[in-house]
Amino acid sequence: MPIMNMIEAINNALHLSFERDPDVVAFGEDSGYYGGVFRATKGLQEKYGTERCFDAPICEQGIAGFAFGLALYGLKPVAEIQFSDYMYPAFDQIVNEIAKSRYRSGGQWPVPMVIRTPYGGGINGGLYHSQSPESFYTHAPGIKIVIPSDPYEAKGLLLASIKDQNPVLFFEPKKIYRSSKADVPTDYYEIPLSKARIAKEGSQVTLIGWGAIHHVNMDAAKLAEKEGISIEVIDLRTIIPYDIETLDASVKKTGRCVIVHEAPRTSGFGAELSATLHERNMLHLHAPIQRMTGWDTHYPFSFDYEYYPNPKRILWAIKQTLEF
Amino acid sequence: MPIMNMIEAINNALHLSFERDPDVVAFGEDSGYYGGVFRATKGLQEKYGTERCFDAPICEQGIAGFAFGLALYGLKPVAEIQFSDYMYPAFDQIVNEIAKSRYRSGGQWPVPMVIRTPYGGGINGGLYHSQSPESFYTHAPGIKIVIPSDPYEAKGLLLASIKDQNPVLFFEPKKIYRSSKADVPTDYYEIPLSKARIAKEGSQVTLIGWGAIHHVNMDAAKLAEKEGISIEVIDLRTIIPYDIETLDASVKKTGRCVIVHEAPRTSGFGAELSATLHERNMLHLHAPIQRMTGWDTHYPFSFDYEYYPNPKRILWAIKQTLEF
Amino acid sequence: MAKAPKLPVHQILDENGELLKGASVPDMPKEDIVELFKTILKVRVIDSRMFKMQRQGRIAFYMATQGEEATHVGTAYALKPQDWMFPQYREHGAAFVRGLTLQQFINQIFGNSGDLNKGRQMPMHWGSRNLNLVTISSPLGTQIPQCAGAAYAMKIKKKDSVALAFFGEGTTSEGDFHAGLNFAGVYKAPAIFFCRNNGWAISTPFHRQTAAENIAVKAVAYGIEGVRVDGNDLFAVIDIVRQARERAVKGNGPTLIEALTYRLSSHSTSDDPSAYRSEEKDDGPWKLKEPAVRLRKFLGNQGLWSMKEEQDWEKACEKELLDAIKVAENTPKPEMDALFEDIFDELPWNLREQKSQLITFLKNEGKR
Amino acid sequence: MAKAPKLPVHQILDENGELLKGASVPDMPKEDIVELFKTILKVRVIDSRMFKMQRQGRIAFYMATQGEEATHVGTAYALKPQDWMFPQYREHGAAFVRGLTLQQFINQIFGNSGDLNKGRQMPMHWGSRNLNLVTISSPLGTQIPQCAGAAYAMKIKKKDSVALAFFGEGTTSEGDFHAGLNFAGVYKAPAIFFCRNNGWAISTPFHRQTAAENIAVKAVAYGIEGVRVDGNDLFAVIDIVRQARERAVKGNGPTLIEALTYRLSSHSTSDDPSAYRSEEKDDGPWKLKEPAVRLRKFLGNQGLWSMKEEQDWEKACEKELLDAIKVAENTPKPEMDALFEDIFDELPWNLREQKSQLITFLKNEGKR
Ligand SMILES: Cc1ncc(C[n+]2csc(CCOP(=O)(O)OP(=O)(O)O)c2C)c(N)n1
Ligand SMILES: Cc1ncc(C[n+]2csc(CCOP(=O)(O)OP(=O)(O)O)c2C)c(N)n1
Ligand SMILES: [Mg+2]
Ligand SMILES: [Mg+2]
Repeated sequence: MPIMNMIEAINNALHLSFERDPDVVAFGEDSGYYGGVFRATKGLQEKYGTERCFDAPICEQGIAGFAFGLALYGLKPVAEIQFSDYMYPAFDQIVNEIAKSRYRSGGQWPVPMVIRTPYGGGINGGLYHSQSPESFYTHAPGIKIVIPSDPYEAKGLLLASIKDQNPVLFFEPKKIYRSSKADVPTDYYEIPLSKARIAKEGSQVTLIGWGAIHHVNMDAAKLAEKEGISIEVIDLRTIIPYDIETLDASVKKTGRCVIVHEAPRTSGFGAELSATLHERNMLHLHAPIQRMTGWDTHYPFSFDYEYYPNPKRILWAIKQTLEF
Repeated sequence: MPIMNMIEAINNALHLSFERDPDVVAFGEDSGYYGGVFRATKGLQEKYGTERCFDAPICEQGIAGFAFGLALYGLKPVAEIQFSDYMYPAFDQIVNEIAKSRYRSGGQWPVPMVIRTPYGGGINGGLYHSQSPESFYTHAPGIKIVIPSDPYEAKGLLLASIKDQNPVLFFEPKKIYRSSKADVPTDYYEIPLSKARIAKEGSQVTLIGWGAIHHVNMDAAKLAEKEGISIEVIDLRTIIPYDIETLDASVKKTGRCVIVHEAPRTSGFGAELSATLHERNMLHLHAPIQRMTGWDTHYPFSFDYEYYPNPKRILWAIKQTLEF
Repeated sequence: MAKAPKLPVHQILDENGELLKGASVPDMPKEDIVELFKTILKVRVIDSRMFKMQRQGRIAFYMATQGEEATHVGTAYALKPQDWMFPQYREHGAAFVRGLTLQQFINQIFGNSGDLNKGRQMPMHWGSRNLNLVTISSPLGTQIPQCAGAAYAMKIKKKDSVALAFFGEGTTSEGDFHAGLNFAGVYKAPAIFFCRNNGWAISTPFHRQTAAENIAVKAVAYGIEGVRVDGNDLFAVIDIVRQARERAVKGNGPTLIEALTYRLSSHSTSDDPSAYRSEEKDDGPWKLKEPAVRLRKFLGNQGLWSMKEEQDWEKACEKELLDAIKVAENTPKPEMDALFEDIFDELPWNLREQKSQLITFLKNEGKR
Repeated sequence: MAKAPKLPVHQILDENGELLKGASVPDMPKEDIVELFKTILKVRVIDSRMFKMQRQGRIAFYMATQGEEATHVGTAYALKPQDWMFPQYREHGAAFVRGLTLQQFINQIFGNSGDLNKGRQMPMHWGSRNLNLVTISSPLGTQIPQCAGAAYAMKIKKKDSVALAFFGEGTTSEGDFHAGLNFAGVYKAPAIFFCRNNGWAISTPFHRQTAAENIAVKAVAYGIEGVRVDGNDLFAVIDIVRQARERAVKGNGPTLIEALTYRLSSHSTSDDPSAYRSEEKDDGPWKLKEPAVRLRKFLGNQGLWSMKEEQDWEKACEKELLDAIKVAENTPKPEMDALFEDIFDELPWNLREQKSQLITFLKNEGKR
């Protein structure tokens, strides 16, 4: 099995999809000839022609609306939004249209599609190249949200997303696009959506994260272990609809939970997880669920270190729950 | 003191602002000559001219962006989005621009403004005339969110919002635009932002809501009282930044809490409140905080009754927390 | 100096029902002309009855299309069944021409279990997958880039078909209008963008919507064809849409059509136009130009139509309508399951739980 | 048929530094021509040095404007100090002409405590309230309706000023472009929309951005003035912006200016243009047309400039720059307070709590 970085794994998944299904098309700003600014769609146009992989004008609302039309007609668009920070002009098309089409038409007009977009901080990108906006979309019923944490995951989850019968927002942790490497089979495989992954079993505290943060959580778990604390680390993978069974079971087992994400705390997805897990597992909890998150500020260029959750802070939160 | 409905109170507040401050301007789709489809801006153009109160082309992203420019230059725009369901095309201007301008410029370019918009269900409006999208905006630091529950509140909170030095989204519960009536002083007065209102004191369960739901909560409290249950009803008024002191104190006192909102449950603002109140008050809680909310669906035309929280359901949730 | 190109307004039938000099009726059987005229009359019968129904509180909401019927009736006729239409909301004539039954239309308004949308949307949000009528959604302009996408899909699938989006002149101000026309232009998608310029967007007149001379010139911004047509002239509409269709399927790119018409009705049942326009000054001149007047004269001159036939036809429409309303009123609302279905292809755990919670509530509330 | 109007490209100075027949230098002191030329050279010195700095890992990011300097240097010169500019990101020449100091510019790139933005944004996001330079933000096109709003505010406040937005041709595809120009058109706001058509939007060439013949014709869609200018001709740019300004302050409405130029540099330090364009075929012809070549010849012909002066000036610029960099590198980053300030005018409770939590963390991490 070759070792791939995340971009290579995503690119590989796209090539496989194009090969297997002639209805898959990919487009976005600079996605065609150039293969995308992160080169995720590299080689697709060369191999499959300008009809199936093409450049979009700079217009995110257009990209989302156009993808809607393609999906309605029965194609399977995999659209790229160049940075998730720039997805908001498409918010109406995503939240009012893509999310609602199946429902409002009584099931007549589903629009299965994938919108891929790089997200996240830790790269000195400042306000507009660091955002983790996944939580905004969690409040809109009708769209799935998937976030992979490494190349193997990225390929399997992307292939499952392309196969899925619903619209999927696929957020890619660009911080680890090239740094995360894994053995990735060249063949087609899917990782089922809505199944979380217990990356490390443990007994004292459940640690939940996704994307690039998952690795920070793993590091935090190592720090904790050095101090004799046993951590269960869960990579959520699918944010909506998420795997409540795995979370409930883990929290019931450990009685303690820390949720970590990059996005600002207020109304970040940690809030929903915390509220739901409290509601369902109160009697099993030895301490309130903690959130270790980005601050309630915008992403500050010169304070990347201060902003981004790190293993020591997560350890601090772990200890808080243990000492509660 | 005259009795006004909510539209009259809002209209009165706008007239007072126009009179006191020549920099206040109002605009939106049909806001000028006609005075708005709900007539909130009625009489402003007639009295103050087309320069200060005017119609906008049908373009919500334009309305928000244009308001940004007005505010930047020192005017105080009060823009109207005809229905909050149609605010999403402006999401980028609101979340990436209006919310971030002060911060990204090091404080050089604040954009104080008000965006008013009718919201909420219970009116047989279906998917696109019933939404309660406030929670989407709570995840964007830098914008205040205010929701009045009656005409007296609407006037005082709107005047405070217009005076405020920050961007404010002012969501108006259109379900009770005309049905809610109150004595409203004709003079200028402000109700301070970020102060919740204890509408009814009680000892056993804290009930939190805002907007039209506040009245449903009051009705639920009456039902509960008939069964000998003492409810403290809080009208949150300002959603961001909300009044944590009042909430903490109430929850500490009662040890039980139900949060009610119209929006879908997942990542509705109830999630943030629940998470935060659990984190801070776990040891005082006798039961997990309950959320009684809209379902995780779109707003269904033919199931308005089934969708909208009602007093009986709230009573049910109250009893759940009591019997926990 | 960027002068807008002067664009003539295509017209065939004048306001007196006479053919313009040198103009001829588009190639179509005479019976079809009668049929389309009858559809226009039927739409009027429906509009006026449904308006009253709303006033009586029997339906929640309604939007009439009085005066604008030729724009959509003609367009639908000019298209082929495999062509897709993305309506805005004021084009139910197109639905009937395409084959939506009156019962389906009325069921949608009632949101009952016979509604193809399962009762989920407000009145006037019809649509049918079988008929290639994309279900209407309220946010303005969103259908425009969607239409461009569907058209592009047809192109790369090498179909002999086009996608057409209807919208009002007010909607051209939305960013999505810009997006849709630009994408369609760049990809030469077989799309038709049909603007009903009916003079008003609720209370806002055309000249406060844009400073452009007209809507059709906006085509220049996207390198696509732009044409103007008398939207109250059924023949001219059919002709111009056929031309646009031809251009599209031949690979010559999209067309923006501006159809000049007038919203004789109020915006919707929620609207009171007397607050912002004068019946005499604003509406008056347009009442003389409306499509039914012209067609009635034209068909009368040809001996194809009489007032007697009109009265009979209107009576028949009225009866069909009242029957459909009765059926709709007696059709139960959708099963409660419909509240939770179709968010995704399958019910996720949260909706399963919420559904059983609602069942508990409804029992508790004596509703089940 | 909606034919786009033919718009001439305004030009004064040809590629050999000669005035076109019948053309004359805009009314301005000779020293100002020299000054502007020197600014162009200075921008080049900065661009090439900062590019290298990024390669050395000393700064995070950079965007050069090589070949396009005349567009913004000329524009800023044609405006008055009370006029507002909303830049996109590739117009730092305008900042220097307006009075932003090199030190301020460099401090912004370093995000240090001397940065007017308090270190909050990536490099190339300068701005200064004092200088009426609206702080840059990354999302493309958002500044366009904002500029319309500011211009309208000037109009109703009866100021003798205009608001100008810069943007690239790629950005004209955004919905916000449509919004901004349409609003400005309807309200006749004293706005100028200045498009640098530099041929490329990252890897996307103009003809894949829009099927329109050019950008200026898009003015027709908004009923506003649209003009084209040789963006590599400093004099023509000054002339055309002055005309647009005149029009605006006289109440004759906004102008869309399309300046034809070329992005000789890569898009940014993250970009590799060799993957999508040919230096020889694509860039080659434009190297001959770039603004400095022309001005150098023109000034040389007039005896106003020599190669010796150029070398001295470049050396002086280099020195000033290195000094500024040294200062910037030695200026500490902003106080941690700056992370939490300016979300609102006052710190709300959650930020107060979070700030004290961060202080705990930093102590714990040995960072404080
Ligand atoms: C995005 C959005 N903004 C606002 C509205 C509210 N609204 C409904 S219809 C309408 C006027 C539309 O005018 P036009 O496009 O000219 O169509 P017409 O009603 O004249 O047929 C408005 C503003 C909406 N439905 N969607
Ligand atoms: C809303 C948004 N979408 C995408 C981007 C990413 N992006 C940054 S610059 C750029 C190209 C802009 O091209 P153009 O407007 O022609 O300006 P130029 O770089 O040529 O000066 C893109 C796509 C962005 N910054 N904002
Ligand atoms: Mg209209
Ligand atoms: Mg460009």
